[in-house]
Amino acid sequence: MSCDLSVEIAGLRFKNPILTASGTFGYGLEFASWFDLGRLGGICTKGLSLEPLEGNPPPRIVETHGGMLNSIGLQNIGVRAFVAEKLPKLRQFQTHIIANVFGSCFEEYLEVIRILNDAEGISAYELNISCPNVKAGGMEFGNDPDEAARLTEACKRIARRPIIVKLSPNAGDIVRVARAVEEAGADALSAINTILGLSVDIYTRRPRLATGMGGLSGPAIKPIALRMVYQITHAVRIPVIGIGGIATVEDALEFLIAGATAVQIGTANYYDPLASIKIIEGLKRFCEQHGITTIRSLIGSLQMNERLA
Amino acid sequence: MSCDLSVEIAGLRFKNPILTASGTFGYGLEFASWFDLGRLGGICTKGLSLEPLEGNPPPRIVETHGGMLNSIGLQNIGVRAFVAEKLPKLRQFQTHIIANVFGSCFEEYLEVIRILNDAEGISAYELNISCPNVKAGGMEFGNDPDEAARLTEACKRIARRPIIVKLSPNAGDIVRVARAVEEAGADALSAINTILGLSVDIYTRRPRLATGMGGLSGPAIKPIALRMVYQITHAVRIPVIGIGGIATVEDALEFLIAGATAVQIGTANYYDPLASIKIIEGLKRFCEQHGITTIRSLIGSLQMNERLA
Amino acid sequence: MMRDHRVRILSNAPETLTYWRLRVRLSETIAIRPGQFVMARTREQWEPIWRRALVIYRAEEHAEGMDLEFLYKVLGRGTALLSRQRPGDELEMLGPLGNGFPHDADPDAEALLISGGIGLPALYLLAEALARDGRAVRLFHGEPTVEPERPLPFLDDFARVLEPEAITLATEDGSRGFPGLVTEAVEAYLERTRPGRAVLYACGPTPMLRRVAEIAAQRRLPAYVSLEARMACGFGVCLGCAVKTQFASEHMPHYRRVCAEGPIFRAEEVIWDEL
Amino acid sequence: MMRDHRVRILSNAPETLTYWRLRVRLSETIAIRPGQFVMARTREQWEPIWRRALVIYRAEEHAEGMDLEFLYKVLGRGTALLSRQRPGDELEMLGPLGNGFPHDADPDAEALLISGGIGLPALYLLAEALARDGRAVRLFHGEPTVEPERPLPFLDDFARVLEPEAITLATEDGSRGFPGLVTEAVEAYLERTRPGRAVLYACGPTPMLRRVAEIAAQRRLPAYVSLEARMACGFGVCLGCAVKTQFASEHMPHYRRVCAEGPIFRAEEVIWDEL
Ligand SMILES: Cc1cc2nc3c(=O)[nH]c(=O)nc-3n(C[C@H](O)[C@H](O)[C@H](O)COP(=O)(O)OP(=O)(O)OC[C@H]3O[C@@H](n4cnc5c(N)ncnc54)[C@H](O)[C@@H]3O)c2cc1C
Ligand SMILES: Cc1cc2nc3c(=O)[nH]c(=O)nc-3n(C[C@H](O)[C@H](O)[C@H](O)COP(=O)(O)OP(=O)(O)OC[C@H]3O[C@@H](n4cnc5c(N)ncnc54)[C@H](O)[C@@H]3O)c2cc1C
Ligand SMILES: Cc1cc2nc3c(=O)[nH]c(=O)nc-3n(C[C@H](O)[C@H](O)[C@H](O)COP(=O)(O)O)c2cc1C
Ligand SMILES: Cc1cc2nc3c(=O)[nH]c(=O)nc-3n(C[C@H](O)[C@H](O)[C@H](O)COP(=O)(O)O)c2cc1C
Ligand code: FES
Ligand code: FES
Repeated sequence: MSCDLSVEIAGLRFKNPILTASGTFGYGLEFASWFDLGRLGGICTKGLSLEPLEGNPPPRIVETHGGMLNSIGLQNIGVRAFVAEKLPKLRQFQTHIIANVFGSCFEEYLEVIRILNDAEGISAYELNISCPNVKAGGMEFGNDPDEAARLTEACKRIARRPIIVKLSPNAGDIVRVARAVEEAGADALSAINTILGLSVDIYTRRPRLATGMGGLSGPAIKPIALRMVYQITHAVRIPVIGIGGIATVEDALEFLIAGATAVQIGTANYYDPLASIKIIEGLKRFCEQHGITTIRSLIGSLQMNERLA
Repeated sequence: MSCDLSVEIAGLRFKNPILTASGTFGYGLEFASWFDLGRLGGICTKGLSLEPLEGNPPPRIVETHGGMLNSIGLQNIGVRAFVAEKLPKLRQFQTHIIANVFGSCFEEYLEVIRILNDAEGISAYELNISCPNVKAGGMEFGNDPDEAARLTEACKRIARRPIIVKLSPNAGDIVRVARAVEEAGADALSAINTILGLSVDIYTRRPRLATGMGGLSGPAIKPIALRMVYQITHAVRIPVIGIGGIATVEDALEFLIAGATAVQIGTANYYDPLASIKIIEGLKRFCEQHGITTIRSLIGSLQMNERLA
Repeated sequence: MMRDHRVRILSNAPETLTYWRLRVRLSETIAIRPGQFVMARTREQWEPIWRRALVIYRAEEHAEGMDLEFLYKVLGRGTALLSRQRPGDELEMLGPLGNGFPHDADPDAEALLISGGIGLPALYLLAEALARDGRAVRLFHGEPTVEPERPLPFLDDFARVLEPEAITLATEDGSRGFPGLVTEAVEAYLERTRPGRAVLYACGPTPMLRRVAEIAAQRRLPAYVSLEARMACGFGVCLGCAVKTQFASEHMPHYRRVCAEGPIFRAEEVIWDEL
Repeated sequence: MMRDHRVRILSNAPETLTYWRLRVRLSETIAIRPGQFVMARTREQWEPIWRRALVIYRAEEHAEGMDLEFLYKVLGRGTALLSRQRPGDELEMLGPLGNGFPHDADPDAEALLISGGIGLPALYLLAEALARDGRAVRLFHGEPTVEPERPLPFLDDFARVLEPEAITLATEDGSRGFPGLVTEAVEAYLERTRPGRAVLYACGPTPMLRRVAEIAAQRRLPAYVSLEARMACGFGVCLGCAVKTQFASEHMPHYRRVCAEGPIFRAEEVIWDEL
């Protein structure tokens, strides 16, 4: 007996709950020589901005115990080049393409969405709200519930496709931001983006990244991400896509059980380009072994026993 | 040429900047058979409450990639038993004993400090403000700058010894709490305590800890802790003791360079009871190899180059 | 004395489909109580961060120091990593740790040693010590199944210190020896022989230990069980391995540490419903 | 084709005090351009999480597939872990990756191969290919020091494809061969012979590569350098390995990826002050 792995988010049916995370899967096509992209539940593109961005000076990455810090600086070819050069090939595959969108101000987010609105083959938009807001003095959109809500509302108003808001763990209170953007009309949430971190070269006495701090990702952050996803799913009604340190099928199952409707695979793609496919195969095997007929029966099935310390 | 490893915090001279972290070094005496405790810069005791606390039901700990979650529930023998039974032996060693203090309400913190005030052989108090405040409905003291400041002020008023406030990374904005408790009179800060996390048993669909969530510690959290320590040292004038995932001499040096005046070794003590001693020896070696005559010249020597993403 | 011993691997190989035998050399001799354990890790082990608990199965003194043997089952990351270590590689072993079995509990009583699966290694040094003291000793060992053509070599170790007929193998599927649970084999023996005095020593999965505790309580026999718990340190400081017991330790009304006050407890002390 | 090859270790041992040689077997044959690399990890490697880049030193086809050789230096966690793997163990190798050296750049020019330290393995397949094409090839290899009584066995590998007198060893402390930096040996050679046409191919520490770029610019010779960068993926998706160059790739005014557009760049494209 084979298990139904499909899930639904914002009216979209995903053939399985395994998506790839923005910035860790290129524009998708880079992986086309590894496996049929049509096997994935979905692909979140590299973050797209209005104009091409060349990103930060090197060094841009550093390895840490169980993870890595990055400060790529959102390098991307720009939304127009994406639509013109990448999308036509990408939409050949039988999977959902989710365009990850960001800007340095309100209007830029909207402009990117307007351009994407006219393009074929995109299923949803994922707003990366953990970007420095140039107009607000570099403060991240994602840190302030009101800002995040306003942005969501504005995007929602013009978007022809569902809006997934991607939450930052660096927000003072991620649950408040989640509630605020839900109220503002977000169709779904994804969490978490990277956690702000620092690594120091003790010989040069400089940060190991050219920009100083960077975003922590990888297995090291899994327990924190899982906690936040649990908290968020219990605070909102819209579906939540879990992200953070997922490297094995067990990791993915933890997020689904904790309440995520789907998950995204990030850093694991780097050290194992087949990670997402191995996890999909692992899900099938797990369901078969445990007599699970639909993966949806697992979602949010965690029996929490909260006793205070 | 040998290096002067000594540092000063709140008027106390520490022979070296390596302390052991509360809850990871028992009452200190457990390690006396491993090495001469007098070699340590200082020892932070297990958190002490007014009455003995029996702690949380098992399972209380779970391993994660590069770290562990714990929910010990602050089990301790109580401040009176500590003073009567542990302290007399502990104060024989030539090191600073820092009593880690907590309570479930304001008055309890004060009462513990009053009892410690009368005891001999303690150098300072470290306030663990990341405890559920029973009176405030279980909200952690440490999450709210005003609460944290009020607690600090009250303790400071009666304490006969310097007060180190230990900050929680789960606070909305750890830097705001740091500034608030500095203003309230804290003599020093220590950071960070564990980060709230979750781990799920996919077979039972229950949390792997009996209490649900727990605190993440170990090498996995180092980049986050280091970032916070850097941010805090740049926001306050009082000394900051760095904590979080320190396992090697390189880790300790990263914190000192980032601005910490001393560091505490936590989880590493579990898998290597000699970790703190190895780090002290490593510090000496590093200083000799690099012609550093005083460790103080390293503290805060990080040359940050912040460029925005 | 408890120390962090750097030991050299003499051999490390699978002995059956399930069990591996590890033999290491210490450069000194140490005093070991039966049932004590070490916390082991490989050299330069970064991941997993915790050491793993292994009970000392056998120990042999010689001119250069002491050889220790361990039996283990490859379960997860830690034991998988251990299984990839080769002769000549070094391990770090904190120990010996824990309280050990009280082998002089009742000198005139018959000693019934009861193990399930990987519980067995906790009982060899005890069997040896009791046999050396001239005590009547029996071993009951349970496995889910045993392939008929594959022997369990470690049972031969016991056969060298005990009478061969004092060893009972029970298999749940009846593939060898007593057909059924090991605790059923013990009950059958007690039913048949009705020993006036006997002490039960047990190590194995919790349901098995719980049943041993019930059998002991019904027949008013003393029983000692070796418990397991997740352990971060193994030497009493993390308080992670606490279990609820009837008696107090150090101002704690209930909780005791498996690594320090245990791993061996009197069966009637354990609050089984809270394990 | 790029794939995640599961390879079996044939040998893995230190060859000098500094350098290890690893030989592995692939069950198929793959096309390799000189200077291409693999991203390698051990089986069930949890820590460090990234694979490590290793250039393919030598390759040999045979009936069962292909044997690959690597030379490496034990620096940190990743290479230390690699050095603990034994014959029979498996590795996972993503590859071949990167652009490789353009060995047909200028068919009539003399090829000067220049390496510093662990830069050497990037040049063997190039030397072999150029020699096969009947090109004039010289190798200049620099080391800080070489113990007189210890040979560098891997130089013998080059001596089998090049004329022995075409190989110059330079040591900074003058312990063997040319006394001084390898780039000084190259300059001395160019000064002496003034070749009309020559192509420089270099791999080694950045200051050495930079000097090679200067030498090439002064004499208007083409030069190709193999750059290093921290790499999370090695196949172009993390954008972590970016370096600033004069020319653009895919809408990027400046940054190019060492793993994808590189690791080999024309020396004059590299903006050395921003490396
Ligand atoms: C005092 C003591 C002595 C022991 N002696 C031996 C011995 O001699 N030989 C032997 O093979 N094993 C022994 N064990 C058990 C052994 O320590 C565990 O099997 C081992 O830690 C598993 O590590 P792992 O990394 O392979 O598995 P993990 O990846 O850590 O876990 C695999 C599975 O086993 C469970 N598990 C892990 N550790 C324990 C534990 N300590 N108790 C219960 N469940 C656990 C996990 O929850 C998980 O489901 C002993 C345990 C204790 C407490
Ligand atoms: C395309 C390419 C091919 C390579 N081929 C070989 C080879 O054939 N043989 C070989 O020995 N090495 C080679 N290297 C370098 C090798 O990848 C690094 O030495 C290795 O990653 C170090 O890993 P580690 O875990 O031992 O050290 P780490 O613990 O990661 O680092 C040790 C020290 O080396 C520095 N370091 C680590 N990686 C790099 C790097 N990639 N570039 C510069 N500094 C680094 C770190 O900053 C640190 O100071 C190659 C690198 C690249 C980019
Ligand atoms: C190198 C790198 C680049 C990333 N770029 C983006 C991006 O452009 N947009 C975005 O929303 N998230 C980006 N992320 C965040 C990931 O999508 C993901 O949220 C995060 O890495 C946590 O998941 P992980 O631990 O599985 O990697 C990036 C992450 C990494 C490591
Ligand atoms: C099992 C355990 C128990 C702890 N108990 C206390 C405590 O009683 N009081 C306290 O202030 N911190 C306590 N801590 C937090 C540590 O002191 C330290 O702040 C934290 O573990 C981060 O450091 P590390 O990553 O080096 O372990 C405990 C940590 C652990 C792992
Ligand atoms: S394992 Fe740490 S106290 Fe027992
Ligand atoms: S290493 Fe990831 S893009 Fe080059």
